[in-house]
Amino acid sequence: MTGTAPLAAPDRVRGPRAGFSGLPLWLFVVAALGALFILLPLAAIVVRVDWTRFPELVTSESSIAALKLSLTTSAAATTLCILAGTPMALVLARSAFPGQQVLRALVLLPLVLPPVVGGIALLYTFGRQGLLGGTLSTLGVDIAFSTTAVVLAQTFVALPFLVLSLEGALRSAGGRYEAVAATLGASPTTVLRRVTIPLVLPGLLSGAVLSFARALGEFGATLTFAGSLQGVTRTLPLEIYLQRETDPDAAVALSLVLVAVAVLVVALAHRSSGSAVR
Amino acid sequence: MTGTAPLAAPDRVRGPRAGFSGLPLWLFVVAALGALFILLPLAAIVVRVDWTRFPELVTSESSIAALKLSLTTSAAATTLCILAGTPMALVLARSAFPGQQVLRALVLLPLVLPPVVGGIALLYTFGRQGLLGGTLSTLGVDIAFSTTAVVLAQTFVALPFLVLSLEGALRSAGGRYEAVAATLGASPTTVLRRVTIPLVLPGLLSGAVLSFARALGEFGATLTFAGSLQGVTRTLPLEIYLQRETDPDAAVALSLVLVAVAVLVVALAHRSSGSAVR
Amino acid sequence: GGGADPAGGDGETITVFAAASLRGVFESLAEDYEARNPGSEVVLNFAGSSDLATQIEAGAPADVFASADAPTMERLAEAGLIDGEPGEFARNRLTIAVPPGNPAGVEGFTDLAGVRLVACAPQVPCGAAATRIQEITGVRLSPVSEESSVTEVLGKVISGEADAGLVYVTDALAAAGKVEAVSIPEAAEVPNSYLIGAVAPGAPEGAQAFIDTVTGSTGQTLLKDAGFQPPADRP
Amino acid sequence: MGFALEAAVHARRFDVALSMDDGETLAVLGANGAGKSTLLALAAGLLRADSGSAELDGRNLFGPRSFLPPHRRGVCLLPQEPLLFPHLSVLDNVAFAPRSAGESRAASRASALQWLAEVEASELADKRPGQLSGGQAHRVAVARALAARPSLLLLDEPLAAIDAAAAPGLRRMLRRVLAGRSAVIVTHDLLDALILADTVMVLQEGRVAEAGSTQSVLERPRSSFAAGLAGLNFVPGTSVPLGLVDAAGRRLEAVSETPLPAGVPAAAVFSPRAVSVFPAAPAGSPRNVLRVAVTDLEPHGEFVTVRAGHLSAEISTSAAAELDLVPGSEVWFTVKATAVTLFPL
Amino acid sequence: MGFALEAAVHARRFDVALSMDDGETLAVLGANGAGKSTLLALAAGLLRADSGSAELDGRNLFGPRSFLPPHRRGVCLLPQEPLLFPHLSVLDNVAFAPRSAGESRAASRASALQWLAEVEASELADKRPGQLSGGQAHRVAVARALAARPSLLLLDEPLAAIDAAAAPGLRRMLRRVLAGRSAVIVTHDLLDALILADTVMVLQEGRVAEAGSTQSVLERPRSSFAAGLAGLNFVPGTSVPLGLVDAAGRRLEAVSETPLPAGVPAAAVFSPRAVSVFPAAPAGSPRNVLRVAVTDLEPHGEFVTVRAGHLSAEISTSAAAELDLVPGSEVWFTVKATAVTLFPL
Ligand SMILES: Nc1ncnc2c1ncn2[C@@H]1O[C@H](COP(=O)(O)OP(=O)(O)OP(=O)(O)O)[C@@H](O)[C@H]1O
Ligand SMILES: Nc1ncnc2c1ncn2[C@@H]1O[C@H](COP(=O)(O)OP(=O)(O)OP(=O)(O)O)[C@@H](O)[C@H]1O
Ligand SMILES: [Mg+2]
Ligand SMILES: [Mg+2]
Repeated sequence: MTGTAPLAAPDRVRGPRAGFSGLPLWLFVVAALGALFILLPLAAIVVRVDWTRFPELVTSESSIAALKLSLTTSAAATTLCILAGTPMALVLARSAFPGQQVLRALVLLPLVLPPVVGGIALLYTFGRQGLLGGTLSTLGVDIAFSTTAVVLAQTFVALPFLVLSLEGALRSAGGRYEAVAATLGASPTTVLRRVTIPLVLPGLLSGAVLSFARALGEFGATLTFAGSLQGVTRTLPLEIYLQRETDPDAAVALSLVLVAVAVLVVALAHRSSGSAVR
Repeated sequence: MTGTAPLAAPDRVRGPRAGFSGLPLWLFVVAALGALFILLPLAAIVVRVDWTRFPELVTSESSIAALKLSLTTSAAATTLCILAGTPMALVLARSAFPGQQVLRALVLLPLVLPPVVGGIALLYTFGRQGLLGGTLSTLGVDIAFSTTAVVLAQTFVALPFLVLSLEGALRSAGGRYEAVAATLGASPTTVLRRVTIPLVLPGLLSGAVLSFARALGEFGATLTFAGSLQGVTRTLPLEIYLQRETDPDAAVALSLVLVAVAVLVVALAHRSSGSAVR
Repeated sequence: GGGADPAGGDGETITVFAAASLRGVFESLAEDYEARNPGSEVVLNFAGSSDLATQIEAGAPADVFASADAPTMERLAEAGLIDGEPGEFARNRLTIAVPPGNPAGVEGFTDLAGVRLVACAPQVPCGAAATRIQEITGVRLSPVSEESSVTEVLGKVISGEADAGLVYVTDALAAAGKVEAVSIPEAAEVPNSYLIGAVAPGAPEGAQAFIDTVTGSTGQTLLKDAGFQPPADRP
Repeated sequence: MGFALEAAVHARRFDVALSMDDGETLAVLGANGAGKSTLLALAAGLLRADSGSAELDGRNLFGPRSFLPPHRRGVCLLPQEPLLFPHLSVLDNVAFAPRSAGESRAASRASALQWLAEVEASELADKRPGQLSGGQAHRVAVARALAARPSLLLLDEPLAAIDAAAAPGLRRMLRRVLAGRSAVIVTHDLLDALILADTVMVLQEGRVAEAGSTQSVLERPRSSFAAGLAGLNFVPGTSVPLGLVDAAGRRLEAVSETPLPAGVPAAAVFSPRAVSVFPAAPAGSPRNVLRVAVTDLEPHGEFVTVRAGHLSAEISTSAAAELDLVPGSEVWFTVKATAVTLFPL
Repeated sequence: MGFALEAAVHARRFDVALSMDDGETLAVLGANGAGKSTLLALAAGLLRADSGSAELDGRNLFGPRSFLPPHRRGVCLLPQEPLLFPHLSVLDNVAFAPRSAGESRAASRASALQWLAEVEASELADKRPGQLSGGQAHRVAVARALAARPSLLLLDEPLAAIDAAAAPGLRRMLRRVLAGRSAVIVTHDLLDALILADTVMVLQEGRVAEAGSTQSVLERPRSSFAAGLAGLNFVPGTSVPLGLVDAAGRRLEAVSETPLPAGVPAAAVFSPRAVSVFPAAPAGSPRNVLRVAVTDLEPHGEFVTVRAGHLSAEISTSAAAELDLVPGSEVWFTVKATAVTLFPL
C-alpha cells in the first residue's frame, strides 16, 4: 500500500537492523526441522553418487541430447502456460459466473491425475485416433510422438501451477488499483498491461518457475503421449528412467543434473523478481 | 484494506450486477481456449470409459482398499505438510537471512526431482542402510514397506506446494497488520495465531488443497520408497498402474475415480474458504 | 534363421518400439543395422511393454514392436496391429537377487518364505512367473511388497531395503557387483518370452529386415551376452 | 448538459438524486457512513446501482439497461486512500492518465511534471510510492487525478491528509483547476466547501438532507449537520405561535422568515455569538432562557466556545475566566428572540 | 519517569530527540514528510534506529545494543491508516488488545463495547471492516488503540478522517482519556494541539524545529510552520537596530522581547488582524508599509483573509468589498511596529 511506509518496517534493509519481523522463536526450530526433511534426502543422494564416473555419465551423447531437449521443451511449455494460464487466472480471480468453482476444480485436475493417465488422455485427444485426431490429420498435423507432443504433455501437467499461483496473487492484490486506473481513462487492455500484470509480476514469475520446474520433471505423460525417441522426445527424466533399467548409478547422477538446473532456474527467477518489483 | 469499501466494487454481489470487473473481452476467449486444452483430454477419457463395467471395476476389493489407503495417507501427508510447511513459509516470507534464496530453491526441489529419484533419495535417508537408518533401527522404528513410508513419500513431494502457496499469500498480505497487532500488546505467538494465520487462511487452504491433490496423485516416490502391497502401501495411483498391465480399461475407470475425489476435495475446500474469510 | 544377416531397403527410417529392458542390446543392433544399410535410420522408442502397446493402439508410428512378454504382444495381434505371426526371439527367467554378502543367508527358493522378500505383482509377467514357481515348489511366499516392475524389485535389493528379490537373470547380470544372484532351477520351467513383430499396416520393407537382424546371429550373440536365453526353437 | 444522477443501492441504504450544471462544483458533506464515497463510486462506474440512471454532458452513463464502463465515462475519481500504483515511480503515476489517453511517453511525462509542480511535489518525481509519507502520497494522487483532465472530477476528501502549511496552497490550486470544470468534492472541511464549491449537498444516512447554494445552506442550514458545520446552533421541534417547542418541551421564541402555521415540524437556528452565559437565572429582555450543564470548553484565540450538549455559546476568554466555568457547571444560556431564525423543516 | 527518545534514521534524514514527563501529552506538528510517522514507528518498535536510544517509565526501549520488541513496550500505535483486522468483526477488533493481555473473551468484549460507545460507534459492532466507510474505520481504530490501555499512546492523525459533526465529540473523548496518560499525537489540526496537548513539537525535514508548551509555541512561534498553524505572519531575516531586514531586503520595524545585537538571524511575527490594507501607499503612524500583490481571498463569516504570498491580513467583509479586492490587486499592507514581535532564531 502506498503512503504508510513507516509501518512497512523492513525498509529494504537486510540483516540484524531490519526492524520488526515478529516471528516467535520456536517457529524457526520447526521450520528448520521441515527444511531438514527435504534437505537430508538430497544430501543422501549426493553422498551416494559415484563422483569418479560423474563427468563421463553426464557428458554422454544421450545425456546431453536429453538435457537440451528438456530445456527447450520446458521453456516452450512455460511460455504456453503463461499465454494460456494468465487469462484463465484472470477470469477465475476477477469475474464471477455460475459454475466458476467447478471450472477451477477441473483446471486443477492435471495435478491429481497420475501423469500416465494424463498421457493416455492426451493420446485419446490428439492421437491419430483421438477426438481431434481426424481434424488434425486432415490439416496435415501429426502431433503424437513429436517434440510438439512433449511440449503439450508438459503444458498439460504444468498449467495448473501457473493458474493457481497467479490466481492467488491476483486475489490478494485485489482490484482496487485496477478500478483507479479505469477511472483515469485506461481501457481494460491498458489496465491489464500497465497495472494488473506489473502488480502481480512476482506471482506470475513464481508461477512460471513452478511451471518450468514441473515441466522439467515431467515424465509419465511424456512417456505415454510422446514416446521416448532420442533427440526428439526423450527428455532428461525419460533418460533417467531408462538408465535406471540398466545402470541405477547413472540414473542418480543424471538426477543431480536435473536438480542443479532446477536450482539455477529458481534462484535466477527469484533474483530477478526481487529486483523487478517491490 | 479496511475503510474503502466503495472501491471494493463487487460488494459480494454475484451475477451481472456485480459492478466493475474490467477484463477485456478477448481475454475470455483466450481463457476458454486454455480451459478447453485441459477439459478436452478429460472428456476424451470419459468417452472411452466402458461405463457398463464401471461399477464392478470401481467397487472391486482391491480398488476400495486402494482408495481408502489413498485418502487416509493423503490426509495424513497434508497434515504433516501444514505442520512443517507453515513455519517454513513464514520464515521464508517474513525474515531475512543470508542464504535465504538458496534455501527457497532447495525447498522447491521435490517439485522438479522425478518422483522415482525422490523415492530413491528417501530410501537412502530413511531406509535400513540409509543416513538415518541406523539411528531409526536403534529406536526400533522400521519405516520401510509400511504405511508410514507412503505418508513420508507423499509429504516429501507435496511439501513444496504448501510452502510456495503460503509464502506467496504471506508476501502479498504484507506485515502491516502484524505490526499493528504487536503494538496492541500481542506476543509473536498470539499475532501468529490471531492475525497472520487467519489473514492468510485462503492461501493456506489453497496450499493444503494443492498438497492433498499432489499427495493423492503421488506415484513414483511411493513405488520406489514404500513398495506396493494391497491395503498397506498400494495407493490408488499404484493400483491404477498395476491394473494397466492386465486391463487398461479398468485403469482408466479407476483414474476417473481419482479425478472425482480430487474435484470433490477442491470444490469443498473452495466452498469453505469462500465463506470463511474475505 | 542364422547365416548372413539380410539387407533392408536403403534410405528408410524404421521406428522400433522396444521394451525398456532391451535398450542396451537394441541400441547396438540399431548401430549395426545402420552401418550395414547406409542411408537408413533406426529410431528407437523404449518404454514398458504395456505402455508401448497402448501407444501403438492409439496410432503411434511404430514399424516394429518388441515386447518383453507374450500377453501384450497377443493383445496387439488380436487387434490386428501385428503383421503376420510375431516370433519369439529370446527368453528370460527368474532368479533370486540378494544384497552383496547375502546378509539373510538365502540359499534357494525355499529360504524365501522367512525373509523380507520383494517380488512382482501377479498382474505383471515377472509376478506371474513367481506364482507359477510357487505352485511348482509348493512354497508359499508372502512378499512385503508386490512391485509393478522388475526395476523396482531390483532397486529395493540394491538399496539393502529387502533381503531378497525375484528378478530376471538379465537384471541380476546388469547389476552385478551391487547384487548377488542365487539361481532357481524351477525357473527354467516358466520362462518369459520376448516376442517381436512388424506393426500393421504399412510397415516398410526394412521392418522385416530389422526383425531378421534381431533373430539373426548378430542379435542372438548380443542377447546372449546380456544374459538372455535363446528362444525355444533354438536351443 | 451537466451531470445528473439518480440511483439506489439497497445494501447500503443509499438513494440519492442530484443534478449539476456544466462547470459547476458540488461539495458533498455528511457524517461518516452517510454515503458520500458510495455516490462517487456510482458516478465513476465502480459500483452498479440497483436502480436509477445517470447522464454526463448528454451522454448516458448508466441506466436500467445500460452501463458505460469506467474508462469511457470521462469521469475521474481521486479515492479516499491515495492508491498510487506501487510499481510506478511518482512521475509515471502522474503520467498514467495522459499516457493511457495516447500521449507519447515524453509528452505525458512533461505534463506530469507540470502537475507535480502544481501540487508542490516536484522533488518527489523519482521516488516510489512506498517511500512517501502519508500526506505526500495524497498530494501525488491529487496530481494524478488532475492530469486526467476529466469531464467530471470526483474528489474524495482530497485535503484531509495534507498538512496545514500546504493545505491553503493546494486549496488555491484546486480552486484554479476546478473553475469552469464539473466536479464533485467530498469534504469534512467547511473551508473547502466555501472556497471550492458553488453548491452544497448534505447527505444523511444515504439520503439528501439538504442541497442548495453554498451560501444559503451555510447561512440557513436545514439540517443539524449543516448547522454544525456552519458553527450554528440548531434546535428542531414543532412550531407554536411565535416560536417552537423542542423534543424536551422547551419553548424557544423566534422570528419566522415566512408565516408558519402552528404544529408543523420546524427548526430554530442561531449563532453561538448571539448567546450570553449567566451563572444564575437572569431577569432581562432576552425571551429565551435555557438552563444547561456545560459539557465542554474549547478555547480559540480570544474566545471560548462553551458547549452544553447540542447548544453552544461563544464568549470572551476573560468572561469565561470570570464565570469560572468548568465542564459540569450549571449555567443559563440566553438569546434574544430576534437573533433566532425559525423555518419549516 | 516519562518518555525520552533520541534517534537517527539516516535513510530518512531523521534525527530527533525528545523527552516527555509522565502523563504528558505531546503534539507533533510538521509538514508532510517531516518525519512524524517515522518518530512514532521508532517509539513503537516497528522501525529500528541507526543510532540512539529510548526509555519509557525507566525501562529501556532500545539502545545501541538492546531492542525491546513492540509487544513488550506497552506502547500502542494508532496508525495513519486504520488497518483494522479484516477477518475480525469490529467488536473483536476492539477486543483484540484486552484479549491479548489475557482477559477472558466475555470480559474483553464487554470492555470493547464500552470503548466503541466512547467513539460513538456501538452500532457498528457486528460489521466487518470491509463494510465500513473510511471515517467509520478510523473511529473504530481509535477505540481499538484506546482499549489497549498502553503506558504510551501514539496517535497518527487520529481525527483526520472523522466527520466535522463527530470530531468535537471524539476530541472531547480523547481529551478525557489522554488526561494523565502519556501520549504523542501527530496532527495537522491546530485545535487538536490546543485542546489535547500540553506541549508541542514541530518537526521540519527530520529535525526538531521548535518545541515547548502549546501556548508559548503558538503565541511566539519560532518556525514559519508553527506561525502558519497559529495563523500568524512570520518574516525571517537578519536583525538590524529596531527591527530586521528580510531576504528581499524589506525592512520591518519591530519590538524585541530581549535586546538583540544587529546582524543575527531573527524573525518577526505579527497577527493578520494587526494588518491594515490600503489601495494606495498611506501616510500615517504605522512604520511598516509593504507593497504586495493579493494572491487569494478566503472569506470566513464576517471576515476575509487577504493573502499576499506569505503574508496575510484579516479585514471585514465589507471593507474587502469596498476595496474591490481580487487576486492580483496591488495593495499596501501596514502594521504598527508595536504589533510586531522580534526574536532571535
Ligand atoms: N519506507 C520508507 N523508505 C524510505 N523513505 C521513507 C519511507 N517512509 C517514509 N520515508 C521518507 O521519510 C520521510 C519522513 O516520512 P514520514 O512518513 O515520517 O512523514 P510524516 O511526517 O509522517 O508525513 P505525513 O504528514 O505526510 O504523514 C519522508 O521524506 C518520506 O519520503
Ligand atoms: N462494501 C460495502 N459493503 C457493504 N456496506 C458498505 C460497503 N461499503 C460501505 N458500506 C456501508 O455503506 C454506507 C455508506 O458508506 P460510504 O463509504 O459511502 O460512506 P462515506 O459517506 O464515504 O463515509 P466517510 O466519511 O466515513 O468516508 C456505510 O453505512 C457503510 O457502512
Ligand atoms: Mg468515504
Ligand atoms: Mg505520516
